[in-house]
Amino acid sequence: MATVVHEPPKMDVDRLPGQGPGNGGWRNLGPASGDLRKVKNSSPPPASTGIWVGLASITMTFAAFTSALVVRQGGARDWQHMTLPPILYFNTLVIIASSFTLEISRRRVAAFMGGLQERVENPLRWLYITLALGLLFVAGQIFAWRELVSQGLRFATNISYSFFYLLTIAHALHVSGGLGGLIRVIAKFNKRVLKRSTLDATSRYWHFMGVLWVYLLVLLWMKL
Amino acid sequence: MAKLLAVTIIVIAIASAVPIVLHIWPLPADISAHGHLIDEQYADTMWEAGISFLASQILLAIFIWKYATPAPNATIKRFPGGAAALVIAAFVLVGTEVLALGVFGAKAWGQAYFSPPSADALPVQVQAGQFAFYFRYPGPDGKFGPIHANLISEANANFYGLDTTNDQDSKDDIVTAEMAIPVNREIHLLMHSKDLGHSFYVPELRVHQDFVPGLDLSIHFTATKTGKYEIVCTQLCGLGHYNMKAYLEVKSPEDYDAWLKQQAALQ
Amino acid sequence: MTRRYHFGAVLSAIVLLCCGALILGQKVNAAGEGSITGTVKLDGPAPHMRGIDMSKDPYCVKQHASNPAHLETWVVGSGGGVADTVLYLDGWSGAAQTETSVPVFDQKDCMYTPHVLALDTNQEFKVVTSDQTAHNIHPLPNPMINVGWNQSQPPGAPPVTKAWKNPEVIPVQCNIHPWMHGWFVVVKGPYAVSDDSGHYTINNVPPGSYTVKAWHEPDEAQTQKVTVAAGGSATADFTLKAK
Amino acid sequence: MHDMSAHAAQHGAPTSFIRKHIFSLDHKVIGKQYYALALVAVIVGMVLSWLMRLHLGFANFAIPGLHLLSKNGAPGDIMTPEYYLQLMTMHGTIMVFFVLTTAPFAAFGNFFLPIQTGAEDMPFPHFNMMSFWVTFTGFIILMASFFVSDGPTLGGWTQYAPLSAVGAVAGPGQGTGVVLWAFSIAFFCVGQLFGSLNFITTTLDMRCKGMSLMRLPLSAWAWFITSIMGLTAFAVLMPAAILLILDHVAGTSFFVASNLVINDSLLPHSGGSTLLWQHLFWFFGHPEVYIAIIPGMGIVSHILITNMRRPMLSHRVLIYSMGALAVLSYMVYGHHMFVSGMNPISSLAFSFPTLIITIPSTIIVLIWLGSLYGSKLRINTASLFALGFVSMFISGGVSGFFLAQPSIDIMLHATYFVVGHFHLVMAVAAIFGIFGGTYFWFPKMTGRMMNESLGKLHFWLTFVGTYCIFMPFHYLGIAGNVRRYQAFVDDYLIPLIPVHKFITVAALATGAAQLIFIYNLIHSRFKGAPAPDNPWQGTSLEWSTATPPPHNNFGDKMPVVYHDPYQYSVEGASSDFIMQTSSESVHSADEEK
Repeated sequence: MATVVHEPPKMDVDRLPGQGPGNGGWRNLGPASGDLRKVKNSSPPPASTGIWVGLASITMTFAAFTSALVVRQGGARDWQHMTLPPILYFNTLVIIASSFTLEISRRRVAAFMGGLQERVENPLRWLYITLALGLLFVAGQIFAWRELVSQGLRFATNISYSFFYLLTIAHALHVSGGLGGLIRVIAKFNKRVLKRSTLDATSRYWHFMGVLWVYLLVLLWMKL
Repeated sequence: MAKLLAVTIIVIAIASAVPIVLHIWPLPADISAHGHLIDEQYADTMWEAGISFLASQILLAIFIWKYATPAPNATIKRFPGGAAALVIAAFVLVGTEVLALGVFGAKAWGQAYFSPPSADALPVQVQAGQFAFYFRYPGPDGKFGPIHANLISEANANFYGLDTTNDQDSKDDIVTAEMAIPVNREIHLLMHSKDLGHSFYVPELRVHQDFVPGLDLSIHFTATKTGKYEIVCTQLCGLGHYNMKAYLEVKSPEDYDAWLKQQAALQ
Repeated sequence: MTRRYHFGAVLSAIVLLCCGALILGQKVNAAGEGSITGTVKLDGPAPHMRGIDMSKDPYCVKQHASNPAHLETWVVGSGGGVADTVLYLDGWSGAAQTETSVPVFDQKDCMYTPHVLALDTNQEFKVVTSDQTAHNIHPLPNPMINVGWNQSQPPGAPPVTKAWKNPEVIPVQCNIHPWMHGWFVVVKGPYAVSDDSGHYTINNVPPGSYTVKAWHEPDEAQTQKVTVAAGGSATADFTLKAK
Repeated sequence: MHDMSAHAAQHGAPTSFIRKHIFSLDHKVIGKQYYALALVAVIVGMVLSWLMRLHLGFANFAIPGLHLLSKNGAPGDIMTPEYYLQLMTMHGTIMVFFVLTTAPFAAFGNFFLPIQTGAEDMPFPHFNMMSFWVTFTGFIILMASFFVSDGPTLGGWTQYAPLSAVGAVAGPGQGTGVVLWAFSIAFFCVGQLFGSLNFITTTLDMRCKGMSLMRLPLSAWAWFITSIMGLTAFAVLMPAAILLILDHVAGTSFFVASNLVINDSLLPHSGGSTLLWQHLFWFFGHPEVYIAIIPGMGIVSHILITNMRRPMLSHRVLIYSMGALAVLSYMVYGHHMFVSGMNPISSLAFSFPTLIITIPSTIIVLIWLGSLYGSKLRINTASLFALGFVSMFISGGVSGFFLAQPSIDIMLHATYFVVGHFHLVMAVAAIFGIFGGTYFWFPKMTGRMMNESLGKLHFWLTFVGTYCIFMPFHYLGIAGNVRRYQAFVDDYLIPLIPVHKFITVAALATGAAQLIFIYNLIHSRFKGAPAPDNPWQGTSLEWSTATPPPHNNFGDKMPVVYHDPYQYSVEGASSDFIMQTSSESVHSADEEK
């Protein structure tokens, strides 16, 4: 969405340990001659690599669920395709909106950190809005489950409902993890100890949750 | 100690090969029409695997013998050709080897699985359940009656859940606890599982197929030697898995007909 | 010293008195109890019982070399008497557990002996094996009523002692030998099982009016009302129909 | 998401006992914790295998005191059929998950990957700590299933549905036992996902100055490749375990087909897919085999190089071959299902990559052999075990030729041939890697040397013993001996029982030899000779720091790497090895080749 603003590289060959992440990293291809002058001095902060690794494993998990759904839907005659509760479409809007608000707050935090923005309230407000939207999404999902249960459509009613509950609950749990991350970001920002890499990683995770939700919605809505 | 290790490796390698070379525990004798393809494939693979096994173990032993505890002024020697030669060797030797095995193996596999059963193949149904096989012959009408899962009752010996009062096709079905087949006649085996995953394995017949609950599969084979063999389950199905078996009797056509009549009388 | 002797003597006397009272009391009670007897017969000819092919286990085949095994759904004796019918008192409201003996459920020659085992609630019974092949005992009660189990008994294993908490008709099967099929009929109060000639006697029935219920597999049940006098005997004969 | 990287560098050495030894953030302590877990698990697994072998070799043999383990499972000390299967399932699960995955990958990887990359710690130490404790919880849950009323599950470590999914009606342990098993596996997966996350990020982002990817030692490469596999494989097994749990507790039908009848009663499920479980399981299961063995390859290469005093013929080819194994392992999983009712054409499609996977395996073996040629091989316990690994890997590997072909698999599927194959190539070979790694790295991990004489005795008994156990498995399989049988009642199997007796005796003897190792481990931990910093004259970073390494691995000065990892016997150099941190300028033919 936007350019990632890296922290300025810091490098000291003889630095003492305990003062930041490793000096090497995957960009640090050392020359054979042992001449270290050409060596690049920084690697991306581990959080930004780590988040991609984490997202990869979440992707694999949902890919496994997807393949189970495809096999189960295609192979059996007992699949009763379900009608999604309408609130899900509202929830979709909420989670997409939250991605935009998070992106706005990310930029404002960056501006604040870069000294371009003086007032802390401005980025903080957008973080709170994102958090509220996230909570609203989870509440909306809970509302959808309750609505289905009140109609007698439970986990084991039909395999399509099993998959619906399974996927939405798994997603909601992951979103809750993201909410935890957001709260952490807000707390750190309030204490002025927030790092850019934390903010970037959290926002990537959050955007991923939005994309994942849209994917799941289409998957559950489609009849294969 | 290095020399001892080298000797041990060679002794183990040769000792491992002895029972194979002497055929102490061979494949069970083949009684099927298609089995020779599998056996040939097995023999070819045994040659290639055996040579690879002995050659690499002996090389390992020789190198250990020769290069352990070198003289103090010894220098490192490079393997002639280096890594490139080895990579090429692996690709060429093993590559052709596995390609050949793959292609010929595909033929043997295709023989067993890709050809449809002939039109006059004798249909026999086998049902697997915890922990016994039951077989069904269609009787004079040549048709199997439908299975009603809710009627299955081992207590009443209605192993297939047949409704003999209402289903016309079921009336003459013959259900047996052992399997008899005529020799030199193709059998079309229809496989049905009553409860869990099981398997149908007759080593002599070179036949091995899992039962998949909810999915009825079929295989076909021809037995070429009369005799009594065992059908065993190879898919873990519970505590009685080890004792899940049935006898297979390959009979002459006359004996088979007599047997079938006798079984029909017992229904 | 003497005081101690006195104390001992008094204590012994009290104990003796108590025991005597208990024994006497029981005798008095037993004298008041009656019994219900009768015969269970089958209406019509005995149904054909299919033979059992045990060929999967050569041990079982050997055991039945001289007496071929067949289903035991209807075991009909001479004169049409039906065995393995459970007779009990419907709606028993007496003592919680009247039967205290420990009956044996034997796995013999790859069949169950007896084919039907009647039990009082919480009455212990022993499952034993006389065979040189492993069996598994797998009763399948309704999980809402009783707790099921599934346990193997290899040759030489000690007996399994179990009991059922609630009244229920529970089928039991050996999965290793799927033709092995039997029943645990768990009832409340006194019961009897008809013998090969169809006779039965329910003992220890206190005087009063009862509904005698006859149960025969798979789900045949008939009732009769009888009145038992103190120390007397009532009769209830049943005639079942094979379905 | 969670920025703990700052913490990685900032956390000072903890002082309290709990923070230092139990809930430690230090990758070295976590590595040792994993090693201890694997040690406990392997002892449990080995005892289970003794009981199984006793029962197989001597049918209805009363094992004194067995009824104390399970009243229902061993009435009168005689093992029941279900108890055999329960022990077998637990043996498989414990060994595959809690030994073969934790010891070479999680234990050694945790301890040495950060050191070999020149990092102060893993980037996310809290995740690392959770990784161990979640795995540990999984182990406890699995052990708990021994104590539920009808015992642990009997479904085998592959836990095929619907046997695993229909509940207690299918057999003892198939109710609560399976649910506990599945929870244990789900926990284990989460733990290993956390671990993999750390391993990958450490390798990519935490390397010290001058440490290019190709300068990483082979062991570090093996852990890196394994962690990528772990990330994808465990992320698939976990959802499969969740679906299995739901079939039990929520009454869903993911894996249970319609109209199944057990004990004359119709099961209340419909429409589930049996093969779905197999596909999900083996998509994890086959990579898992390589997750167990690739770290062993890396460790063994590392040990061999140090003791051959020369680098491998090609550093890169070994790395690429291990990478190829990893990639191919995802494309071959169907060879476990040749006769499972999968489309016969897909069987062929799975057969070819399976055969092709022999090429990278062969390359690896040939590189080892070719590097042995003309080397200056030193014989010590570690190198003996490494050479034993090579021998085992060859023996177990060639039987793969048979099992890769669906036509021959008709004969050998689910027989002892398969059991012999995977025990040699995956279990015993990996265990040899673990032993080798232990004898090699024990000085660095504890600061004390292990006893070499006892170590060599242990090697000889184990090497000969394992061949005596597992070679006959192949013969049994060729004769058609089906696996997972608790007794051999089939007429054609009865003549094979003497072979089983031989295997049982060999297994008991080999098992007893492991007591020497355990004694050596414990004795050397407290009474061993103090270890120097670089006892084997190695070159990689773990040998350039103190023994045992300080809390932040390298003391007050971060290492700078000037060389490829294995500069041994370099002509014109001041000694026969040049440490990676040495700034000595040399001309090496092998550098960056």
